[in-house]
Amino acid sequence: MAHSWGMSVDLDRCTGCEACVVACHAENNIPTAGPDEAARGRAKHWMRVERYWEGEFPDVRLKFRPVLCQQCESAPCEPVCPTYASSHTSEGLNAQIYNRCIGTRYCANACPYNVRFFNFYNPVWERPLDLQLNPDVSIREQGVMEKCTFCVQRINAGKIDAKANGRELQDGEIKPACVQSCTANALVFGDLNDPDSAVSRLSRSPRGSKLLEEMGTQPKVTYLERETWHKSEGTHRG
Amino acid sequence: MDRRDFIKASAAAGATATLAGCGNPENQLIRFIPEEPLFPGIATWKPSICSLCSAGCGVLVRVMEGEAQVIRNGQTGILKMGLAKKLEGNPDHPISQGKICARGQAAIQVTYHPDRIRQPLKRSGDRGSGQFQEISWDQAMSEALSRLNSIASSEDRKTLGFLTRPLSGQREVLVSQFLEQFGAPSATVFEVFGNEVLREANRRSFGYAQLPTFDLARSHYVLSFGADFLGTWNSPVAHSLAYGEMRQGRPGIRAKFVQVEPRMSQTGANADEWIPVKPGTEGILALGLAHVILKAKLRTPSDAARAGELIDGWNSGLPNYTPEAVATRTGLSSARIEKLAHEFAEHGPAVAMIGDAPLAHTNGMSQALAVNALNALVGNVGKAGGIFFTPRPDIGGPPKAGRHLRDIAADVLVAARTPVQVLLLNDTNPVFGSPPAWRVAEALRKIPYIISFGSFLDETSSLADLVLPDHSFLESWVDAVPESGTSMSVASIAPPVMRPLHQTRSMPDVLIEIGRQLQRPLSLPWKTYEEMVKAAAEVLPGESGSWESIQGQGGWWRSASMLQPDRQTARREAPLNDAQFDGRAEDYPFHFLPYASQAFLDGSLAHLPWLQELPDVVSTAMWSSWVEINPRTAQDLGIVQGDMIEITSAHGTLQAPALLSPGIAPDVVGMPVGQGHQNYTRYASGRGANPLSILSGVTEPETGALAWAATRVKVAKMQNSGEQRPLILFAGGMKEHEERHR
Amino acid sequence: MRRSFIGTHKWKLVLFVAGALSAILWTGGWDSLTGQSGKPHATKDTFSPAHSSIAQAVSHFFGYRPNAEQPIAFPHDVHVGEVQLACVDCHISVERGPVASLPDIRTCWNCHAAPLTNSKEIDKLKTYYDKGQDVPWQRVWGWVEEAHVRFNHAPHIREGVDCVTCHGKVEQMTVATKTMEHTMEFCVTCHREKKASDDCVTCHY
Amino acid sequence: MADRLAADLLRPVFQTSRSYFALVGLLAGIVLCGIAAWGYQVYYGFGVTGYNWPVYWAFHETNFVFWIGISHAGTLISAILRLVNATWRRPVTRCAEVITAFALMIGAMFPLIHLGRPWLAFYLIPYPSERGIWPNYRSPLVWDFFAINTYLLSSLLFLALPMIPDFAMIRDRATGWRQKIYSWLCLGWQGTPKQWHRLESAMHIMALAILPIAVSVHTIVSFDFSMAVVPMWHSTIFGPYFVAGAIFSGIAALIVVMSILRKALHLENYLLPLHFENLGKLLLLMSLLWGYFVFNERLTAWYGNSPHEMNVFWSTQSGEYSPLFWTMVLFNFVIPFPLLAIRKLRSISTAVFASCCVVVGMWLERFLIIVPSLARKSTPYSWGTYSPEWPEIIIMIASFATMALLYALVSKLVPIISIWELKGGKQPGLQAAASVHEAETAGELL
Repeated sequence: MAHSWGMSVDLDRCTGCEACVVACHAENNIPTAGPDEAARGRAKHWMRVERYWEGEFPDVRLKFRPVLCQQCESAPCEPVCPTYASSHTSEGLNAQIYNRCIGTRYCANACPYNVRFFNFYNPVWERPLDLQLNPDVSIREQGVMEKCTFCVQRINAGKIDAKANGRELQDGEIKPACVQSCTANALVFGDLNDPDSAVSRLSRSPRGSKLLEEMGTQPKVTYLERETWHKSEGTHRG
Repeated sequence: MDRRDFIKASAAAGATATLAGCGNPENQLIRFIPEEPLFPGIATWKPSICSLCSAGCGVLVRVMEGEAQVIRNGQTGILKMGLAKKLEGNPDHPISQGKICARGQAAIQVTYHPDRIRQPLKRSGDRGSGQFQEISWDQAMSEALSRLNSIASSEDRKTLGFLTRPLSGQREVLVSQFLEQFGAPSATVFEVFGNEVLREANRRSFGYAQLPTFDLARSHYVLSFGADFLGTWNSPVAHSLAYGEMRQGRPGIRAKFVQVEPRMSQTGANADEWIPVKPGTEGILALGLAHVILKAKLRTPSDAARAGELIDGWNSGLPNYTPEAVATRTGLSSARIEKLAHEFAEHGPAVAMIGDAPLAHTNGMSQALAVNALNALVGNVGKAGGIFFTPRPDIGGPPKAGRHLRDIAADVLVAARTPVQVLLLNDTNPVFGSPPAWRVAEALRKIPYIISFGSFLDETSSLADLVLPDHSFLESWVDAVPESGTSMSVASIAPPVMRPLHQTRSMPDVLIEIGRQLQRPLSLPWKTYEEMVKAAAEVLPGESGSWESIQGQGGWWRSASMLQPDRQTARREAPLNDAQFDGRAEDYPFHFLPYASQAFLDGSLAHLPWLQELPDVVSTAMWSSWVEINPRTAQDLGIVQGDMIEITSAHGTLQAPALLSPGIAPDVVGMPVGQGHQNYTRYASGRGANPLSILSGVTEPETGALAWAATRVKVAKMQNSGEQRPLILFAGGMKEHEERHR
Repeated sequence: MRRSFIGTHKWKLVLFVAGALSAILWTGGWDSLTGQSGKPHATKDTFSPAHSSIAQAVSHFFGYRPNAEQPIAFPHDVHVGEVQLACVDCHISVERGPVASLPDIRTCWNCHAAPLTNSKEIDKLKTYYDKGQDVPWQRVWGWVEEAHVRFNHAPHIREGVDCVTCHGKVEQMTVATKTMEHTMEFCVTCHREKKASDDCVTCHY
Repeated sequence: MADRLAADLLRPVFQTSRSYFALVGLLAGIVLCGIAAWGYQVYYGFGVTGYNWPVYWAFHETNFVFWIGISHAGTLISAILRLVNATWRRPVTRCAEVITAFALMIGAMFPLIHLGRPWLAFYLIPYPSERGIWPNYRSPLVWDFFAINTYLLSSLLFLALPMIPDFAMIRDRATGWRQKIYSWLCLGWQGTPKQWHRLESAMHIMALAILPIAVSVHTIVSFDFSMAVVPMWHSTIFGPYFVAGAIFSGIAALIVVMSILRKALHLENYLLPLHFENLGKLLLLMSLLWGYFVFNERLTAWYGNSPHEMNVFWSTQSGEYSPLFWTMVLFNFVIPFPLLAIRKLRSISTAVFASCCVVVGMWLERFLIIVPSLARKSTPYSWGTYSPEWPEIIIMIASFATMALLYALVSKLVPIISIWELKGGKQPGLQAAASVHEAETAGELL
């Protein structure tokens, strides 16, 4: 049975430590824009931790929300691409095919989550920083759109490995860099077509909701809302 | 074996793949014969230990074959070698349990940093001119030896100084033995955000001079006084793991987490209840809670045992800490104090922790003792869901504390012939990190000869006369004995994961080498640091000959019995006095709160581009420093987001852009430490401002730790905005649902 | 009169256009024009996948890579044909990972330490070895960066795809040469025949 | 009479002043700068422009929509006027149709200019490749590709057909290389009744065919935006809204161009106040229509009060884009309306002034449709802003220069006013036919 890769983000666990952000940079050869370009809105973060303030001092709250490509089942970015550079895979990923991309940036406009990033320049690494580059991920050149891939290189490697050893993929065997690094285990990745997988169970949680669900994009990332503590419920809730 | 097998075997020892494309300049360079067996395209995972902070997280390093430009016997060429590609947590390691923080993820850039010192340097210009010339290791070693031999007489030997970052494991042992045998005073440790106060407080309250470990995963109520334990304090990764479990790990049980601090930290943002109190009154609140608990007879004074006896008026129920009294001093409502106290006592197991700013006041010690007493009162010390102390394997004696940096500097400056003739400097940056009042830079300039082991030229090591660059931790033998973060007894040990990229040598090896080559050689029993670590590992309990397995899994660990606090009675202590602040409130109306930045800690990581471009999770700022200020205060001062403002204390002034943040008290201005380096690689130099540069030299009297939260300042909008330092924010909006526009 | 005006000026105009365009394309003359020194890429001690020249960009656009010129005329026919070595004996990681790997000089030296035959190619090998250097083999196969192909040898071999299928009859070659073009059609046809996935991300990521 | 007419209108074709060369040289220089700026953008990457995350569309796309809009000047107007057989149209039609052709060519350049990798633009063309991949026909950009090409082709035909008799006229007057060229251009036009009949019917068919094409093109351009779920883009009104705006800006452009030609080529006797007044009335109508659409769009958005849309709405009404927005309202409605509505104020100069305002205002309108929506999308964390850098500014200036340049060049090739039409329907043709017949009979006599 085909896989359908999905993720759940437990906002009650997330501490906003941003390990996922740096892990993503390390895994996916995301170049550093530098101060000047960052100031001009060219910093790239496939994974970002959004923060939103609520209320005013002293009754103020701060909410964190890790946002990455939601790998929508009906993705606004896909139909608008004139060259199929942004297309749906048989395993439900929103693939971004760099070599097919001509840089209309239409997909980024259509994406309500603003998780697509454009290569304004050819990326640069000051030697010997380039020795860290991950050979399993290609380097995106100028004029190409890029975004979170759910670490497709790890998915492919995992499948190849499982097949080589003649076994089925285990739940939790494949971990994108962000999930692997998440210090509070807030991120869980897995196969939504497997009803018993951890991610499937979490996605069915009553706390679960999708980002901008009303837009009908059918994201495959589920956000589990942060809970509030009630004295009444004490330490033992039903 | 027949010829085919022979070929297979040997070919395995030398596979390569040409990753270089056409027209690539490397193709012109000569290629060296690889020095290790390699399988291109196939990743191997090797254990190591993250050395960016003292938490000592075990990591796994993804190593793959790659082509590096190296120098071999004076010739530049391309060498195929195993290169570290990514760091991940070591799943077997008791502290990291497969995770590492953002800083740990970026630690790999230390090794590949373009501005790393690639071979020994000798000062060619004046002190601080930053002019050095590259020299060979032989030359460098003879330089160092001649200097050390020149102070060989028994009297002079006392004039060898050793200034270092906090060391752990065998490095600590080696340094102290080296100095002891040389006849020099023991090493001086400098760290901006040190925890000496808490260690000392824990020694008095519980008998252990080490940081506490918190069993958050099993706790039902967590009350934190200022400790940014999820971000930068103590052992963040271990805390985060436990925090996740505390929130959602137990079906039907979700602990409450309350954070007490005047400026909302990353940790505070996660609290169910965030309580801003006046700076320096956290301990008073703690005793206020204790008062309510005792008054309501939820516990008896004796429950707190020794920790309680240390507190003045404890057995008489802390009469001076009635909710009303505490309310006026902390700025909270007495009702809220009552409620908090009852929750804390009734929803056990509950744990209170104190860290960061509350310890960095003049009354830091008594504040820590107060929180310790509160913990003891609810009886969570050494219990599940409470606090306990990590048992440490006995390899290497307890560290001997050296003299205080401030005192050394003072002596150097007054004495005609300085008491420090030669200073060994190991990877610490007091010129950046110490308050101007200590006059450290001035003193260092007066020291005749400074040898630095640093990998980068920073404000301090650029004053050195000789630089003997250290390996990065990925290139050297690493070991650590974590102080906290786990209930197990841990000795992390790991071999190098890759060959050195540059002409560097690991500091311990250099020390051993020097020790052997001195005119009066030291009797250090090892030829290399590897031997020393191995020897230490031998004495670890457990099946002997496990050296391979130790190297394989990255260390030694076994579950040990929790350390119980010793219950012998202690002498009474002075009452909890109010925090003293530098600068009169009339002249300097604001409390100045520097804090360890999530990306750079004390600034030692400001040279890593990934961390520079990491949007601070609260402010979303990249590549910049900022001053957090309450919107109402800003309005009164006519300041809007991004304005350059001037922060002035009695000891100096700095300029930085303003960041309006609802999460900070109106009478407090906060500023992250880390930026403002004059000279620290291309990525950090001349960027932003350094809050430490305007701090007063006030210290916590009993430990001499820097009271970095005890400075008052005034704030003014800059009229002639001279040097504009842009505030680079990643985020646009502040709130998810903007209020209706006019 | 008017016509002569055109006659004398139109070529200047044409030359001006041509000159301006070539200036844009070939030179870094922008830096002087715009005063912005140090353009974002191609500064000396940085790594960037950018092309080193327009010419290279153009050749890559057409998927052209210059044929490899090997420092030593390695005779595959002898080693595979006569000595009966298997490909994997030297290209050791082909069965285990993505890259087939080129052998380094230590592999050669296992046999050639002893002078098996006397040829000047083997002498070249010896000189490299004596200088403590590796042989700078050049890569024959592979795709241009812009193709963004992440090919993995191992699974293909496990599926019983013979080396010859993609690399031609190496045992009849001396120095390995590109005998077929690895176009997308080439790959996709086989994938479809073998019912292998033809998702784009199977190879492009 | 006919001779004076021909002489006046053909003067520009045969006489060229030095100042003309100066003008062409200047314009060509500006165009080159534009090409250079684009080359710079291609060579160093889009980073040299002001584009950023999340505002990935800005100036180039604005110019694209703007020029496609301008292109609705000619064809549509002249087609309508032809069909209703409004006689006053005759001096106007050609310069209108010329605008269409050139505006389209310029507009069609911008989709290429705005690409991150323009050298791969051929992926948009459906051709069988070994990859077995075709363009994505679900993408509005591909619809654009076809729509614009169709429109360009048809309006070029529509422009070229009525030129044939005039080419022939020039052929008859010209000598040397010009004669060769024009005798080729006029496709052997003899002015036989048959040819006249074919030309007329062809023009009639084209006029009918081009109307739906013109409407569809700008509707499809509007789809580039309305198809995407972006606040204030995703609107059903965009189709007609864009078409109306297009005709609006088109007429304005036409008036401006006519006034320039009138002065430059001394056509005071042909482009009469009447024409400006009639076109002015049309402009007034469109101005009202445009105002109506804007009112509709804004009101529904505001009344609907969807939080996502309100963020964009307020950023234009009272936020950082409000100055531009109110300037647009001023230029597109507040100024043109009285100038064109009040009879006392009507004059050539006022009509021209109003038109200039409208051209600027309509450009702003395109910008305000595109940029604020992208800068204020659904997650406030990712809000941004945009300000142009010099490359896109220069490219924009160059696009206007291109228009002027092409116009200057074409005015050398053909009379910018259709002579035979001005002579009034078929008479000249009949005369021609008659003369031919006489010649034949004469031949028999000899």
